[in-house]
Amino acid sequence: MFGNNIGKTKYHEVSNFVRGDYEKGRESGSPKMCPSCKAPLAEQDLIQNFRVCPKCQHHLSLGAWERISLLADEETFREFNGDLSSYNRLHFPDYDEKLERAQRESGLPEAIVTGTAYIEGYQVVLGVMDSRFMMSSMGAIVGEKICLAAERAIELKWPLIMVVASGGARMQEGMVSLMQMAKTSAAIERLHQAGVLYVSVLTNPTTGGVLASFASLADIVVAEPRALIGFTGPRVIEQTIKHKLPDNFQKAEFLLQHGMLDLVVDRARLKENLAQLLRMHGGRND
Amino acid sequence: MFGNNIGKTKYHEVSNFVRGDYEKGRESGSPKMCPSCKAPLAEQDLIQNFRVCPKCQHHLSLGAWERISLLADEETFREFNGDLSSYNRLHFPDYDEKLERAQRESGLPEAIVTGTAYIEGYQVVLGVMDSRFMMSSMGAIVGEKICLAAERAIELKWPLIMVVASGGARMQEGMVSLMQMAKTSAAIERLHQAGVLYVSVLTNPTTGGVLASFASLADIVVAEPRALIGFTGPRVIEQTIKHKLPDNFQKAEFLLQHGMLDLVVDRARLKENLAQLLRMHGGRND
Amino acid sequence: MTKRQFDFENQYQIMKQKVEDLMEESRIHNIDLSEEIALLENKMARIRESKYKNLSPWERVLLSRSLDRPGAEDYIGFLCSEWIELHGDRLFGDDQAIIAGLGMFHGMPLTIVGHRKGKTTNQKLQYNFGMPHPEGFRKVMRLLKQAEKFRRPVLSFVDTSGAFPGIGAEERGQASAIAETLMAMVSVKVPVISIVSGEGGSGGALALAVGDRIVMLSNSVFSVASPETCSSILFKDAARVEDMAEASKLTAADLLELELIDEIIEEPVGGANQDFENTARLVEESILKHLRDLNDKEPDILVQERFIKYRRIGSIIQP
Amino acid sequence: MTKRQFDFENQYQIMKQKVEDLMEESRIHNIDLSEEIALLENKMARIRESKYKNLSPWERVLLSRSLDRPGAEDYIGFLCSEWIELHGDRLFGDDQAIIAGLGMFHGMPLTIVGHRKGKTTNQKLQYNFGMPHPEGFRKVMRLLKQAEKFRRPVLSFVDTSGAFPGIGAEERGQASAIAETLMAMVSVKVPVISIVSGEGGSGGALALAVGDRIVMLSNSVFSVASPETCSSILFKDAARVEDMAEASKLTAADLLELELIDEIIEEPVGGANQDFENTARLVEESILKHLRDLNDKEPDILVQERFIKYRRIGSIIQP
Ligand SMILES: [Zn+2]
Ligand SMILES: [Zn+2]
Repeated sequence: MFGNNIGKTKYHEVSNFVRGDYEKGRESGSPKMCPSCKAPLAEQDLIQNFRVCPKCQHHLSLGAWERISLLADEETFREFNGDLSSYNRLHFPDYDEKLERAQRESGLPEAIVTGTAYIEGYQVVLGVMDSRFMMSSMGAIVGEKICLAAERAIELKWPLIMVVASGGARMQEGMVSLMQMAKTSAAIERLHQAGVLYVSVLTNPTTGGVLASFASLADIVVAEPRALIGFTGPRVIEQTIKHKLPDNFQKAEFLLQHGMLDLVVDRARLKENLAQLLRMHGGRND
Repeated sequence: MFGNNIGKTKYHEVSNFVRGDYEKGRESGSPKMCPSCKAPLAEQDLIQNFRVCPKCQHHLSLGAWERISLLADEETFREFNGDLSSYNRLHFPDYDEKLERAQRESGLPEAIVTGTAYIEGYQVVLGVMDSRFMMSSMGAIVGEKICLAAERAIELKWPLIMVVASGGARMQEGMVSLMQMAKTSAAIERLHQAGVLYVSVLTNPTTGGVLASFASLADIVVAEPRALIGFTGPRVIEQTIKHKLPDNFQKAEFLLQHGMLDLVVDRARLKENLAQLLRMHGGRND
Repeated sequence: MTKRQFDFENQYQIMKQKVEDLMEESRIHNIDLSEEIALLENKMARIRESKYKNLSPWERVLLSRSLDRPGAEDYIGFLCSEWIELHGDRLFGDDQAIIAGLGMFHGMPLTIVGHRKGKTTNQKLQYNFGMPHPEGFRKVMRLLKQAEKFRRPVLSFVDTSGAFPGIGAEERGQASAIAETLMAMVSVKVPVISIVSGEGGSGGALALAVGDRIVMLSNSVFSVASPETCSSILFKDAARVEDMAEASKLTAADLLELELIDEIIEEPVGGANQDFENTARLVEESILKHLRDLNDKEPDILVQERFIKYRRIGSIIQP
Repeated sequence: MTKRQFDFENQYQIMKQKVEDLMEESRIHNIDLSEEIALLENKMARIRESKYKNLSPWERVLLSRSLDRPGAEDYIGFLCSEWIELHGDRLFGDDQAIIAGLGMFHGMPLTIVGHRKGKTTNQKLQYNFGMPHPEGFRKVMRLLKQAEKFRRPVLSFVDTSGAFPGIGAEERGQASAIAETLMAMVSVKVPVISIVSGEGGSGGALALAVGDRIVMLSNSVFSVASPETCSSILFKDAARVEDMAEASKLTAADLLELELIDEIIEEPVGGANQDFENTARLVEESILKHLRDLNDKEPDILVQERFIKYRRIGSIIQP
């Protein structure tokens, strides 16, 4: 009767997921042990479990293409604007090198991948941020790709799903970066006007100007368990207030309690929960 | 340069007010001493000061017609719907007697007086509640007169000023009374749609269903100093939580601090502050 | 002494048990009383039926408050093939006294909100006995906006003794939250159907009850103040609760006569408390019927008719 | 050592005092140095003028943060014949880090909002050094709605080191409040003019700066993060603040070149800090000019143009 038993599911159900080209998605550097429970982690187990610790369910970071494999039905993801990459428009020291290294290490031109996809048969526009790329900070091109995705969603009348991770603004792009907050918020405002569904999925970590713009403006805001979500990072707050913060501060569960989230969803359940939300919003399942 | 030095004015400036037929407004029962500072009060001083204690500035209750004399320019108030009065529609025990006594003692047909007026030359629709009439509880006729006033304001495109005092719903009218909350809120919603200014002035006490409907829905919410303003009365809260409440709890200044009010205004300054608000909203001063 | 619990059903069950004991006894002793016992049982059933048809207003108050009274979660579970609870007001907290989310009803997505009292002690504490804070009302407003964006009808379940009387609730604007919810409800451009399923207490109940249709279960009540409050405030006499329940006209039948509600769903014998399935089926039919009616209307007409519905209550003008 | 205070003006005043002492001395001793001293004073004035024309980005950062920098209250006092401060978010509190209200400007009512840092120690504490909590942003949103209802242009003053980094601010949704303010600002159907009068720091500044026109005083700055933050985060080296102030392109001149702002108001010699009246007069002229421009536009066109203004920043498409 009830489709909603979020948070109660054991992870082994992941075997039901469609895998697609997930096996190729080995690009995430894998720690030797779980950062949470210190259990040793085998690469194969991690891939199997979409980078969730099989022992304590700690959700490790997922690369953009891994995430797409997790969410999109097999072979349905069509990237757009995949050729866009950033340049050092302010001639900011070291930015060229950092961009180059990020591209080399992640294999991505920028910190976000956008495209169209099907999720359990429902058409969506999907954007996925990848924190390996300069902590997925939002420069002009990240902002641009988000706006273009929102505009594609409006054009197609397909829901927009944004899987978010970010350290905030990209300081190396100065005010051009800050202004992406206004620009993406404006694009989302148009999406709301057009009556198009927008779901954001906040993953670890989602902070700063990204949280304080498009990521918080979704109709439904979902987060992964224990994800750090906050405007100001905990270290800066600790420096300001000069004492230590409680362990759960700015964690997904904390935000849920404080009214900032709709749902906290295990990675194993994410796809089916998104599909349910799409169905509830009249998504077409052809 | 600044017109806004609210709360800093000594009361003796009241001598500048236009008096109108205020001298007739002796109907409020006058205590022999100030309930706040216990200073003896002479009737003449009270009238002179619009029922503000000359010693401690405590604001005593003001009758509807006294309030109108305080606010409306001389001879400008034109009452409408002054003939409406309530009847015991549910045949509720003792209600007939209570209505009759309230009418006799207050000289009013119901707990609210509505009409058009000028305030420093600005046209307004003005409603004033009188707590001597069954604690100015909101039955069908009080709700009706509020709606009719709002509708007159829409029709004339004149701002609506509601001077509120109330113990809440009128229990003797059962659900008909409760439904006035929905009815008045609906009328105010139309006022907002029509772009008409609405200012509410909360006086001691403003509680229950009146605060939880039209009184809180104004563009600008003003209160008199130290007025008790709350949804649930302090006694009921004390019974529930089983300890005493701080002295300033639910006082106007407390609500201002908690973001629920725009301004706390001394009675001596009320007329000029309302006039200023009217001017700021393009009020016509002919 | 005034009763403080609805105990008829309990007494009835004890009686019934005694009759069964008697039957057992007679069988052991081989005395054939079957005919007499059948008559007895028949009579008892008729008494029960008649009792439930003729509950006093105060008894209905007690029944509506009973722990076994089905709540929003129960109806949602029965009515919806899928359900997602959504959380938070995006301002301060997530008030669990109000359940809110999306439900799939006969293939149609609905925004559903309702008071939630809880059954176990833990739940009752967690849900604050169904008494909302401002956050609850603000969660409702947030979902009303989305209902409008997605043109999704709204279904509400009303069952609360009232908004919570506490310091935090007052500090964070209980009155303002209720007032704004009333205004949001009355102007939302989608159909709103309100089911008063239990205890409709004061402004905290009304905030969720401003529907295009107000439907009451026959043993639910809706009042401006509880009979206890009326008798202690108006008569300084806590013993007058039964009088007050009568005088306040808080039963579904009274409120229909006063034209304040639109429909009564007659609960089966034993009430929704004893026969949830049949009650829920009637609720389902009622919602379907009203949705059919309301879904066809242009949004502007819908809102205009809703405005008139409330504007005319206790009005001197007849629009 | 990197300077942490703008001290040129102080040094200049000390020098000036010394010259005056010399003049006095020479008068006493009846030695006529007036010609030489006039030359000296002339030279000094030119040095001062040149200094203020050629302040380094970091010096502008310091100047924009100086205690004697005029703030929103000062401009409001100069510009408005009447002023009413309005309070509260109707949700939780009244954040005094943001001043908000109605001002009469050349006979035209405006909604005015701005950061407020305070001058005295008491004020600074009361206004939280101009660092808003979510309540501040929600107060702004409330007034934006009213501005729209009454078709009143909005004027904002930007001067904050940023939104407050604290537990309560995070608990009550600092990010969500800023995001929603950005969305409200960018879509409000009345003209919005933003004056960056002091320190424009990060998202907490931007939330009040999404105008149809962004006007910067020549010694104000606007940056995604303070030079201190940039140097410590990007280079783990607090000493690189001057580099970072340069590299971040945070001065009015840099931002105009980047087409991120619309106009620079050239402050008189000594800056707004030393010559408030003349600065304020220039601000007044600028606002008048932009209001004349914007007031004529249809609301839909206004909002469309504002959308494009922000949509094109760092965009691959040129609408
Ligand atoms: Zn682990
Ligand atoms: Zn006194």
